[in-house]
Amino acid sequence: MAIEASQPAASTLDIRKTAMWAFLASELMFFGGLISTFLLYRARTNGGPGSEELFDIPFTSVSSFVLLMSSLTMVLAHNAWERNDERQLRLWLVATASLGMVFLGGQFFEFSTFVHEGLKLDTSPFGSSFYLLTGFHGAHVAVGVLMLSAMVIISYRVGLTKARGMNVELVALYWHFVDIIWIVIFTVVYLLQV
Amino acid sequence: MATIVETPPVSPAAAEPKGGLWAWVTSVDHKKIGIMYGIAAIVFFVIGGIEALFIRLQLAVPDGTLVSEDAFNQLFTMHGTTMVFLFVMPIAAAFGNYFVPIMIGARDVAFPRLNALSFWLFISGGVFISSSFFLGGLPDGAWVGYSPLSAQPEVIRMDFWVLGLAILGVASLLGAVNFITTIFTMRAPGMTLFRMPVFAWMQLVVAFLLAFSLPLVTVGLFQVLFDRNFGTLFYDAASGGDPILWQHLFWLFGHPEVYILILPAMGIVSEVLPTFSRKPLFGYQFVVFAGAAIGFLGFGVWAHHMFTAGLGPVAETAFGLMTMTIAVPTGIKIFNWVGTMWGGNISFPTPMLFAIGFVAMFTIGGLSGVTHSIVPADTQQHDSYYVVAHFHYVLFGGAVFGIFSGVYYWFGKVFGRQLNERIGKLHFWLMLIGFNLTFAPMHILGLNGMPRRIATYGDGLGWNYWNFVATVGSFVIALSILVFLINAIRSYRKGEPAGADPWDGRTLEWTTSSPPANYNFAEVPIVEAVDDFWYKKYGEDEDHMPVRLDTNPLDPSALDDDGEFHVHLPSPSYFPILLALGIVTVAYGFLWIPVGFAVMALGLGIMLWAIFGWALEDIDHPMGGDDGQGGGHGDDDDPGSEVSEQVPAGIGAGSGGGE
Amino acid sequence: MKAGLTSKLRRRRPVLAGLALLVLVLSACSEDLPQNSLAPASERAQNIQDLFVLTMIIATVVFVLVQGAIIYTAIKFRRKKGEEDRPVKQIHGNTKLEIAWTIAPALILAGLAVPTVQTIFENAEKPANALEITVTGHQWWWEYEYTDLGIVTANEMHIPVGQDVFLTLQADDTDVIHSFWVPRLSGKRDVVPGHINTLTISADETGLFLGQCAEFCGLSHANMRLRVQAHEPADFDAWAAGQLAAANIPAEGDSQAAEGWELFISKGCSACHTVNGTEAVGGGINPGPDLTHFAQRDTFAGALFDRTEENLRSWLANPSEMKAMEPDLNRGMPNLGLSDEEITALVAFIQGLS
Amino acid sequence: MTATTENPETEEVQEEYADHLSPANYWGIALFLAVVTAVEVAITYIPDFDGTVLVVSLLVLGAVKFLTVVAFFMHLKYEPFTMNFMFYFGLLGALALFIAVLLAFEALFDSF
Repeated sequence: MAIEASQPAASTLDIRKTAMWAFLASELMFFGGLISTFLLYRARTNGGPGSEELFDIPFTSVSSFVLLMSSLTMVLAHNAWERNDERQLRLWLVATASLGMVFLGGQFFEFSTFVHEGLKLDTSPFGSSFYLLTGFHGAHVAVGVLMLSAMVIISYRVGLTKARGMNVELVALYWHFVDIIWIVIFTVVYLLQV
Repeated sequence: MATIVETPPVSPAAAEPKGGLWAWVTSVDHKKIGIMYGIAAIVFFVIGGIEALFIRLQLAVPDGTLVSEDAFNQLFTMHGTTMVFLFVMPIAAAFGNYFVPIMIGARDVAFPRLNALSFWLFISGGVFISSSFFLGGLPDGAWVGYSPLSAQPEVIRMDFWVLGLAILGVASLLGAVNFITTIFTMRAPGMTLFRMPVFAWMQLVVAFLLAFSLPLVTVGLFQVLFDRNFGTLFYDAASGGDPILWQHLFWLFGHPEVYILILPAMGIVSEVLPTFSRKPLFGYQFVVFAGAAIGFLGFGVWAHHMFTAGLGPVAETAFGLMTMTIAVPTGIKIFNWVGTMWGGNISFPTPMLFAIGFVAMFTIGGLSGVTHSIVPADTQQHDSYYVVAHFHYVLFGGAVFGIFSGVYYWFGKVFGRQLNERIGKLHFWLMLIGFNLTFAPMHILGLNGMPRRIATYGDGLGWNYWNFVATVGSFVIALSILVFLINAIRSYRKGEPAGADPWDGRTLEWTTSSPPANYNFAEVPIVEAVDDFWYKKYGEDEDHMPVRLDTNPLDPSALDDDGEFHVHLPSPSYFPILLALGIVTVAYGFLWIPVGFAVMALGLGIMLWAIFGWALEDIDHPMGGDDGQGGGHGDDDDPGSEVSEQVPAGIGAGSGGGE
Repeated sequence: MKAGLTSKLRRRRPVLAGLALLVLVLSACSEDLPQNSLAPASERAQNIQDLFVLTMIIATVVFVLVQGAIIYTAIKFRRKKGEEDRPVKQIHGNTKLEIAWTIAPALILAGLAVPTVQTIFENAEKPANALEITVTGHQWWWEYEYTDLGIVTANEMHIPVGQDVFLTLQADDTDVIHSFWVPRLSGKRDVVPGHINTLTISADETGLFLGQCAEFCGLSHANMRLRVQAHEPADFDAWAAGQLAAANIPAEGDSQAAEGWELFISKGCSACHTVNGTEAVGGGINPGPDLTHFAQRDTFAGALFDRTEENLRSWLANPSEMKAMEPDLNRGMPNLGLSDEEITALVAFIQGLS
Repeated sequence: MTATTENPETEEVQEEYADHLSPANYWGIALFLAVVTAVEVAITYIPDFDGTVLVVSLLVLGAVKFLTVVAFFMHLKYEPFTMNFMFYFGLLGALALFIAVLLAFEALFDSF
């Protein structure tokens, strides 16, 4: 039958990675909206403190670096998973989750200092948009940490061999996405505003 | 998830085709979910219609006193919200769910449980918003929820609206991701993108529009929600907030939304016209590209909803011109539809009547749309009844006529019995007359200076006559809907059996039995052309005349011999509905903080239970359906098991076959 | 016989439909249309009208062509008795045609674009030596401040014929979005908290021009009407002079008006309503119209009611019953629980504010 | 064919790019990213290096980091066209839309 002729190469698309990328594309729009809201309100401090007074670039640089490195540990975990190296996989997963938690700790510290210095959710449009943006990013990081922890548990319970679906891959994609969003936030929201 | 190892001949869900209530609630079968979407949408359609009748009765005479201003504002807000988010979108999802997988030769969508979650979230959101009726009044900030009006925190009503829309947004987003994945990865062998039925194409475009536009309004919704509840200042002009930002965020979503509503109907019509003209769709690729172009341009014209907001002449010019360009691909579609009928052997059963009605009525809406792109003229038409007339010609004359065309076209395939033709024709003519009687006068009213969303109007403004006519018309429409409901119930009971291929159809769904077996295809079809089924039935001689081939290309499931087909299907799951329940519980709790914290905790508990249950249903794939809420980040992982068995399909290797 | 009749009717169906339509349209007896955007009474409104008519002509042509094509096709190629399987040529498309009907509309639209852009910029220009009025939208009434003349009034705008009037549109920060629309004088323009919009209107003829708020602004959106009275320049100056005169405050005494004036202060009316040159400074968190020359107006409450004795009485008795408002949310006139005597006195007073 | 045929292609694809990059590569990329970040921070402290120059260079450096992570850590470079299309389409779309919005507010160029 002439199917071979009329039938091009079968779809090489992995179903769940395709879904993940579609979802991440949609998330780009979400953070795009939050970031541009911040850019619109960046100078509207309503008498409250503004970015110049508040932002502590050295501190934020460190936490940015932490998140950046968590991407490294994540990709190493993914690499270990592809090599079916369960031990390495767990190691790097734990490392990634820990770095994520360090970042969250840093964000918590930053928020509390800002609040202490007089920038609250209801201080100014600047404050509102800053907290909404960084808050939603933080929420994404937290969700990522949860997923990573889940992966570790699974890994101990049943193992995460290649045959067992592609969860490491999906979590990795999600985690890196959270990282690239922070790359943008760090540049546009922090560095460009001081 | 049933493991792949020992596969029952036919999975539990498959065992009972109809099944009891539980079978429906836990179903992950795209066809069952599609039917549920359809029925729920029709119910909301009736509700929204009743709201519309109240509106028309109030406006039938000047200084109407049937309802109070307060009630009126609730009525038109919910009429818009219901029709857009709870009728047209879900019923398009109903057709998409039921037919896209079959049309592309798949056995289900990529993520069946995620699909069920989308549906139950839609139900939750719809019930959530509507329940405000018993809890302090329906939302009353208009369906566009303009801030700062919607951010005025006195009444709880707009919280229902904001949270409800957020939930519906998540539902649609998950659905969109699901459909993108399904169409990209699960097409049958040989079903290249350019052999897909136009309906599947339009659903793909819609899925992308949803994926890219919903997050934008979600941002705005969160801002309003926080303004109302946590004292943020996004829309508080007193402290430097800017109400116009909401209009941008809303219309960045809201305009693509218009195409989200109309493109599925265009897809349906593009299937119906060829079938009943016994000719292929004229300019298949152009119709597809035009659809994609409409979707793409749809993102560039949002500000034409803001021509009176004071954007300044430069922006107004830019968006005016962008808006004009949309008329071009729209025209292409209309011309191609006429070209499809041209030279055909045209029969006029009800689906065809509605399809032609669509083309005719939508053309009117398109033309009045052009007058909106003429910015100065729009400053007169904006927020007047002229606009109301325009978008009803697009969304009623367009979307709704297209939808009913689909209902009459596919009813037999879905329920095994055809809708009655005589009653159907009565339905069509009543609706066509009632529709024009209602909305054509609104053009005049708007140009005569009647603003929309007014609960009363003074006598002596010259609006009395046409308002009365419109009210009469609206009841003719109501009558036509009644006729339809009677027809549907009657035909479902004792309509004439449809058979596999009642219309001598062109696309894969007609190769299956009516209703299709729950595994859709006993043998995954191998596709060689656009309108593959037609070309398996008919050849073409040298002067392009169709020649009946003596083949029987029906799927074995449609044939009499009921053989055992070893098809593994995803087993039912009650975790999707549980997760939806948890999310909506959290939403209810949110409304009555701090007391609500207890409720929210309960909801979170349910959510966790659902998520872990979901995950552990298939130990291979933990943390299923993670965080459905929030920005709508539900990176779900449905087991690959039921999908990996799908025979992979060709990916867009260019030129459509068949030509 | 009966069958014959029905078949005759069936054949005549289009004719009957046409007749029905004709009757429908004709019986739209020419009521007068004070808010008709198609009856422009100003240069800018005329520009818009011309543009709209041009578009409509083109649209009508396209409409006739497309609908004609649909109907013609449906009739000419309809399936007749017994040709269920009449084979028809399987045409898949025609690239030339596609290109044609892609380019043709594009050209038409390009043609339309030129005058459109011109008009956009023309209507946006700030006119020279215009009368300047600052319009403030409130839930649910309009406030006008003649910046050069120092006049403040509400709902009823008075303008000289033939002179451009440059409106500065604004709303209080705590208010919502409204839209100023007098169809015969110009298109509408939104009134947005935190934004300053502008709009130029003018009237080529004397007379009364009606309008109303066109952006949904909450409970009483429908009752936020306005009117523009165009005078000959001389009459306008007379009106302005009248507005600038001192408020007519009754002298001490036991006249009802005097009693009303005391109530006006004691009942707290003066907290929201201004009466120029008196202790009634108004403003406040829930500002009401300036009443300095209330008796010079024809209407009140968002140009909703005629300024008649009984209207005013029932208004003072229970405002929210006459016009939906939310005084408890500082939107609109509260019910002060006045006795009949008090009402009589207050009405006497405000009716005296000529 | 029967319905329960496994999908061999998918597996192959995974193998295909599994060993595109070694851990060593990843460390290298991470080092590169760290350096870029350091440069970003550093230039904000150079006194007479500001204004448009600073803004542009910061945006460029940020974009470099962004794309590096996407291409290599997320392997998008090695994924089929469809995934690249979806992501970059969304990315460009987001950029275009929000530049337009900020322009409409005349708030784009004073954003930095």
